[in-house]
Amino acid sequence: MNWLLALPILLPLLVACVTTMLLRRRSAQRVVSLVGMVGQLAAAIALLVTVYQQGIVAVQAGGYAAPFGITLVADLLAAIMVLLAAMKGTAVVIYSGASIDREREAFGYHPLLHILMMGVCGAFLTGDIFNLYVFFEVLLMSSFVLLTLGGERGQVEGAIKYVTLNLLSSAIFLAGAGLLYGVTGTLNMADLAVKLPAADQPALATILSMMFLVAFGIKAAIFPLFFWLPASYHTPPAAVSAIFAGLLTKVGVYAIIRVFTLIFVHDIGFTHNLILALSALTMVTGVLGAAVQNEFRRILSFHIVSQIGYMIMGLGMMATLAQSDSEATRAAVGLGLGATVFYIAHHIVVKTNLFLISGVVERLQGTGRLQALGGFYRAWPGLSLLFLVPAMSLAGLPPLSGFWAKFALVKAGLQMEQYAIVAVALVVGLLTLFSMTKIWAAVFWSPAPPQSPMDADSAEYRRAQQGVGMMLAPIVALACVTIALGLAIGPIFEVAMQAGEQLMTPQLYIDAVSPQSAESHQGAE
Amino acid sequence: MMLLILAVFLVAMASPAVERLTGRWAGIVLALVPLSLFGWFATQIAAIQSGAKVSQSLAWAPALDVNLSFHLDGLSLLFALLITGIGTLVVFYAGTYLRGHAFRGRFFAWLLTFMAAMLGLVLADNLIVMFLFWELTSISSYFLIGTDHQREAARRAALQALLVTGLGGLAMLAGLLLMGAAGGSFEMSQLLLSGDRLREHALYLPILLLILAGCFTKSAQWPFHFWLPNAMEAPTPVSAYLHSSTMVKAGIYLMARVSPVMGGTQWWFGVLTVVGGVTMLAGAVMAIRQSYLKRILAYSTISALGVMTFLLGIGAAGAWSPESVEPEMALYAAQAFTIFLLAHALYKATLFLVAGNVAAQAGTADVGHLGALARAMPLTALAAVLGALSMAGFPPLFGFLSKELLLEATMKQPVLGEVLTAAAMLAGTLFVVVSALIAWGPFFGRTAAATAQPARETPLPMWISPLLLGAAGLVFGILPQRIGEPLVGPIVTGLLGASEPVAVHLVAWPGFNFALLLGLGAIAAGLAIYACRTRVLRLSEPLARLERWGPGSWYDRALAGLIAIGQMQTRLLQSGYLRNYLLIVLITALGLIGTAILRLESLPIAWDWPAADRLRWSYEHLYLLLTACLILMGAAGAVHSRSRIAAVASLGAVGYGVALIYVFYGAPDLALTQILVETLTVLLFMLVFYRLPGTKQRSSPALRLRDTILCGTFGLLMSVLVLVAVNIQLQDKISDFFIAQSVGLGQGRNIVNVILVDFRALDTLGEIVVLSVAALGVLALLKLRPGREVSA
Amino acid sequence: MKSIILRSATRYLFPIIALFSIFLMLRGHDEPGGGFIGGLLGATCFALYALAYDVATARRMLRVEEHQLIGIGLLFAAVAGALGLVVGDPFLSTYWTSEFPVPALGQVKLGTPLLFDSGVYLTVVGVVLMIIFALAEE
Amino acid sequence: MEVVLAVVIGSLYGAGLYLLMRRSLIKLVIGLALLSQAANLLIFTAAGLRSSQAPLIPKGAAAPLGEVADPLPQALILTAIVIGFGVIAFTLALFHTAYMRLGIDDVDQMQATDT
Repeated sequence: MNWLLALPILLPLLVACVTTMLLRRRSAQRVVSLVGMVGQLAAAIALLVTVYQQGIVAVQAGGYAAPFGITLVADLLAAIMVLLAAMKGTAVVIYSGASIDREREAFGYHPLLHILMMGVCGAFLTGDIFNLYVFFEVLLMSSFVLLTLGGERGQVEGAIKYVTLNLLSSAIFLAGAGLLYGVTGTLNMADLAVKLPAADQPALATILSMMFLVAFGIKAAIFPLFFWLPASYHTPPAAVSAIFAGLLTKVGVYAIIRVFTLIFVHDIGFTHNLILALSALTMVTGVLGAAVQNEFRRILSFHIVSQIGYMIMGLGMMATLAQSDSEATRAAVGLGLGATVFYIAHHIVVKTNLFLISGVVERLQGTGRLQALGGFYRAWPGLSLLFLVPAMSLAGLPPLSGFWAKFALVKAGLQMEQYAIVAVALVVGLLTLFSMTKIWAAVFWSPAPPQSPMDADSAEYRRAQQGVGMMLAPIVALACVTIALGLAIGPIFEVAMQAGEQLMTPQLYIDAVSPQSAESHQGAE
Repeated sequence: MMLLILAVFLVAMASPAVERLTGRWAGIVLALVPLSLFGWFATQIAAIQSGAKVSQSLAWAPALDVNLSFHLDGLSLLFALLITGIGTLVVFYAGTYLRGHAFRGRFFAWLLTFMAAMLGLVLADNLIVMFLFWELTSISSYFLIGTDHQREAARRAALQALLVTGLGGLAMLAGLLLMGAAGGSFEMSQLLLSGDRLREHALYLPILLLILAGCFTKSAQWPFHFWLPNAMEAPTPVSAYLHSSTMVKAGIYLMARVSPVMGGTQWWFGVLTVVGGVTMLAGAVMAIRQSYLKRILAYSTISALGVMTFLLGIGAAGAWSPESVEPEMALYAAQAFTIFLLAHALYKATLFLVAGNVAAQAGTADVGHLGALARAMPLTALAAVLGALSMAGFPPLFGFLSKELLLEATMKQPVLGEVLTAAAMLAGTLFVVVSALIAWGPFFGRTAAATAQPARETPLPMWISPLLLGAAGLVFGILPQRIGEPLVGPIVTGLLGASEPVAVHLVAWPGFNFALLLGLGAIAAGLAIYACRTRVLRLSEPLARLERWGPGSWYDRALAGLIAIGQMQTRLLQSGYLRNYLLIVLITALGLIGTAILRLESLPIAWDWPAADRLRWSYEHLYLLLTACLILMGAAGAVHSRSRIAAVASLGAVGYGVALIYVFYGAPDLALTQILVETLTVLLFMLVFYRLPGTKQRSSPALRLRDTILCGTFGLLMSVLVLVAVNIQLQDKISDFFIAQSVGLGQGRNIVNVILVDFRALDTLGEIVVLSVAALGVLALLKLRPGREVSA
Repeated sequence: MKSIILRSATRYLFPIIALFSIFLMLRGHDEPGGGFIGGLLGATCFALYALAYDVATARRMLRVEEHQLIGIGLLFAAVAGALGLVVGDPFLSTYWTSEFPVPALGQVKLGTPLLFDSGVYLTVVGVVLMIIFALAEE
Repeated sequence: MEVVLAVVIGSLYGAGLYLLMRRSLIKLVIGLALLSQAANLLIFTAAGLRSSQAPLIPKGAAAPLGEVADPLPQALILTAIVIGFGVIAFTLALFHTAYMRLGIDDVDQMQATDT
């Protein structure tokens, strides 16, 4: 048990140390990096299987009892996220084998990738609010460096906005954690869930929840706080923006879900309705932004923002518990949260795939601007089909995973009579379809522009072509995962529903973390 | 049934390979698949007629009430036969029509995917599975319309079709979900048994309107019809198959499927009859105004779909005035609907394929330039005549029977009977004009202008398909009883929701009655209008202007509006100014925390500045006050300083002041670290600032004032929060454990270091990782320049 | 900056500061000090060399590449944490040897946190030197 | 005395944010430094200043004599200071490269990646 929870954090650190030593030898670095990532994937699968069988698993780092030492907890949501992170990491490592240039690898591309993985897995598994801050800083710092690795103009400019806004968010997060410790005197999240209501300061608790909402909102890029994302995500190489797209914002979303289902559940009427409103605004602004861009990866960046609106929509719909706490509402909220978990899984796979494909298109055509692209349907039928799978899944076309995710959210929303948000979700789904077909029409269907290197068998085009084989392997794998998620929806959604149930009843989390505080809690009931 | 659909999907995926292998014979090889399906469904006719239940079910996602359940009954059988029958001929026809086309393999792939999806749609019993196939038909129609995607017009038409049907589809998804929840089950078979439960439900009207939105967009009813004429950009086999006989009828199918449970109310009668009627007339009028063959057929298809919706509507007239209804009025409407559906599918597919032949051979599809093709293309001309006669409703053909029943159904209407009959008459007349335009003009009319190249008869597969369909129309017309009746009976029973099978007797020659007279009158009027059609075109000029402001333009305006809003919003929010981003983040933070504070009834702040002996108190804390002043001056210096050195110096002052505070409140480790870190930071600042320019005052005073106010309030907010937190202190802090166990468990006397290295070692581990990444980052930033040769 | 006084001063100051920084690190568990403070101080003495002479000589004094130093430091910390896992205890659990007399210092006991702290020390030295040398070479 | 510290924290936060919104890179990074100082001071004060006795245990004793300052926030702040140092060092290098690469110091002119 101890191994399972420590490995996702320790393994990337060890691989990072080794690859830092091997900075000079490129091929050795790649082998170690790939082996490390595959090991991470195996560990993540083992963790998910154990958590699925035995329920929430908790280990105290250093062997000190629950609220005092740092606890590592894996409930189904965290285990699923770790698995998705590992899967993405493997895909990106294979992809970057062919697409990352020599200089970047000489300056620590692989160690940074693994430290980012350590930060992300640490954030998913930690059960301590300050430790979450530290792991956030780990993944933020490695994302700063990965973003600026290579030092091109666009990267540096995008990085300035990215760094400033994220550091502001860290300062607010630190202040929030400090105040939380000041009021409750504990840092362990499970203990907080017990002590914060005990302090019976609902108004102060709401203020703190707002601070955390702002801090995590900037990291998760929700409505008024997402400006850094479209400004910086399209500047680094495709492999880097692929790993960013699938992970960084999802850690923010995970943090919001964790905090607003475990700690700040006292004033659901206000906080969660606010989240619902923000989710609607995020969806709309994101997709409107995407509809007007005309560069491949900028459209995808704006889509990340819009899709995050869907993810926190499920959480926001918990607000209906404030009005009617009937059995039907609880079942619908459970379905909503299950749908959110499934949506996150679906989106990570699809979004990474789309960014990887944009990388291949850019490598073959030299640019990402839609006007200068075209003719891929004729020249590269395989790539067109590979693009279709994630694009149509993102747009919500059945029977792919995107449809089921939106369908479950809409079904839960209708059961809870949240008609406004359901209407917004459906319309935004259509606008997503519009911008996806915009890419399809411009990149694949429209005829190749005259001067494009596409058909000319120039040496440069042939050189670009030979690396593409290795880049297509992860794309095919991720496309298969999307199709598998879509077709085998039955059992997979069962797991998501179980994760939703665990989020619905925080008591499960608290009992798993500190068994003896469970008795005290029962005693206090 | 499930296996059949799966088989067609697999063949669809394999068809690019099959097409490359079989080359010329691809059309025939691939046509075998729908043919075998047609055969299987034909064997089911007897079973269905005897009322046997054919259904399969497989659990797929129980948590979402979704299971793969399929059910075959009269209505779905007729549709299945249509899909596979016409499908066989279309695939056979397309084999030669598209010979030499670059993407013929992918065309077959999407065509067969569409066929499988359409089959799935009509056979599905679970509402969600039906919606799944519904969306698949939309996406496959997108790819089929965009077959020759090099043309901008084809891409735009494909997108328009996808968005309009997509919007309707999403509305319908919400409607289906509500219906499933209201009706208690997501299986259509159970829903049909729930009787009046849906009709009386509170949400009946929203459910009805949402589902009808889906049906009307798919079946191109009046406000949403504009995508169908544009969809004619697709190659002719697609138009013949999708946009005339199968896909556009999906909406009609769903309305027919749902009518026993949702139909029969005043809303149902009103909406369907009005929309159906308007579509019927508008489509017919616009059809005669067109000059291209395929667009004429497209508008006449819209009009035909209007007729079917109209028939479904008037079937529910009983609800309007229950007392004066004659029992067999609903029966007549259901019969008319079924016969019209079958007849229209046959003759419209024929005429589309004929149009394809004409366009292929004569090089142009403009009716004005075509003439006297009969001699060159006798067989196509024969098929054209058969199709046109059936459309116009001449006696021996099946179309005649459907027009008869249509007129009888409208005459028997208790309410507004005369108006409805007049509308049906007008539509019939315009149908005659259209059939004359298509069959008489191009084939038998005088040669208006020289055609591009000498037309000669199309190869075998291209004339055999329309001929077969035309002949089927003739055979059904002559012997409706033996062939039509086993199919029509089960459907009519289903439509009326009757428990025991309804006897249906169709006769080729219903004898002289008022309906026959009306029919002949319509034919005569139609031929008259055709004769003087140039004058009629001038008369209907104002209508054309109306068309320009019609729904087609609403779609373009909506799209342009969407883009405009998007641009405005992006310019406003994603402005590129970092300070605007920070401003918005700050305002959001203030807004959120502010609203939370307003909900705070009492602000628990203890004001511990003793009023009595302030002087003694301040003496005691003299050092603290001095350090506080030092920090405040440092902060002010950093804000207002002109030179970089002064700014860095004031930053240093703040750092050392904070170190002093740590010293005052018993934190030696902290103070040491703070001093060392502060020294290093100032050193780094000096190294970097050496090269950056001086700080010029850039922003306007008004801007600076606004920023000061906002930041001031945020600072005030933070101070208030600190004071509130200080006053609400729970007693048992976890640090008591660390103080007690530091020597015992941690074996160290410096509690802070024991916590750092032992109790919370994970924090420190993360911390040194951050440090090493920062170092790597600095190295990469300073050493790695694009283009500069790296001395690695 | 290349004044003789500074150069000779650094040559004598270097061993004293280095010794003091290691002393600070070792006593960290019982008295104010610890890995960070020791590391920062350790880095300043090499920085002094970079200031007095030039970065090349400072690197030669260091005798090992900075990024190697960071790698080793991280490895020490990770290994100190992972020891617990090998034995089956949770991650980052600590173990102490019993007290044993050492001629000059009296009773001394070694433990995994000490290894962890030395890992921190090495990493901090490596980090600060990498930053200062990179900026100084600019 | 919490009031005095609260005022200091408030003014540091205000100054930090004000500097963050200025247009020159230098003021931006000084603002970030001030923000991290303010956050550290906030944790220190919010935890309650019970006593000014350093959290050390005298030689041979099992527990500290009398009331001791809260060691946990001190450990947290130590971590936060070191992380802050790493981040500020990186930001400095970033702004240095930005100035070298883009040649402009004014943040308002950096809009290429947005519009």
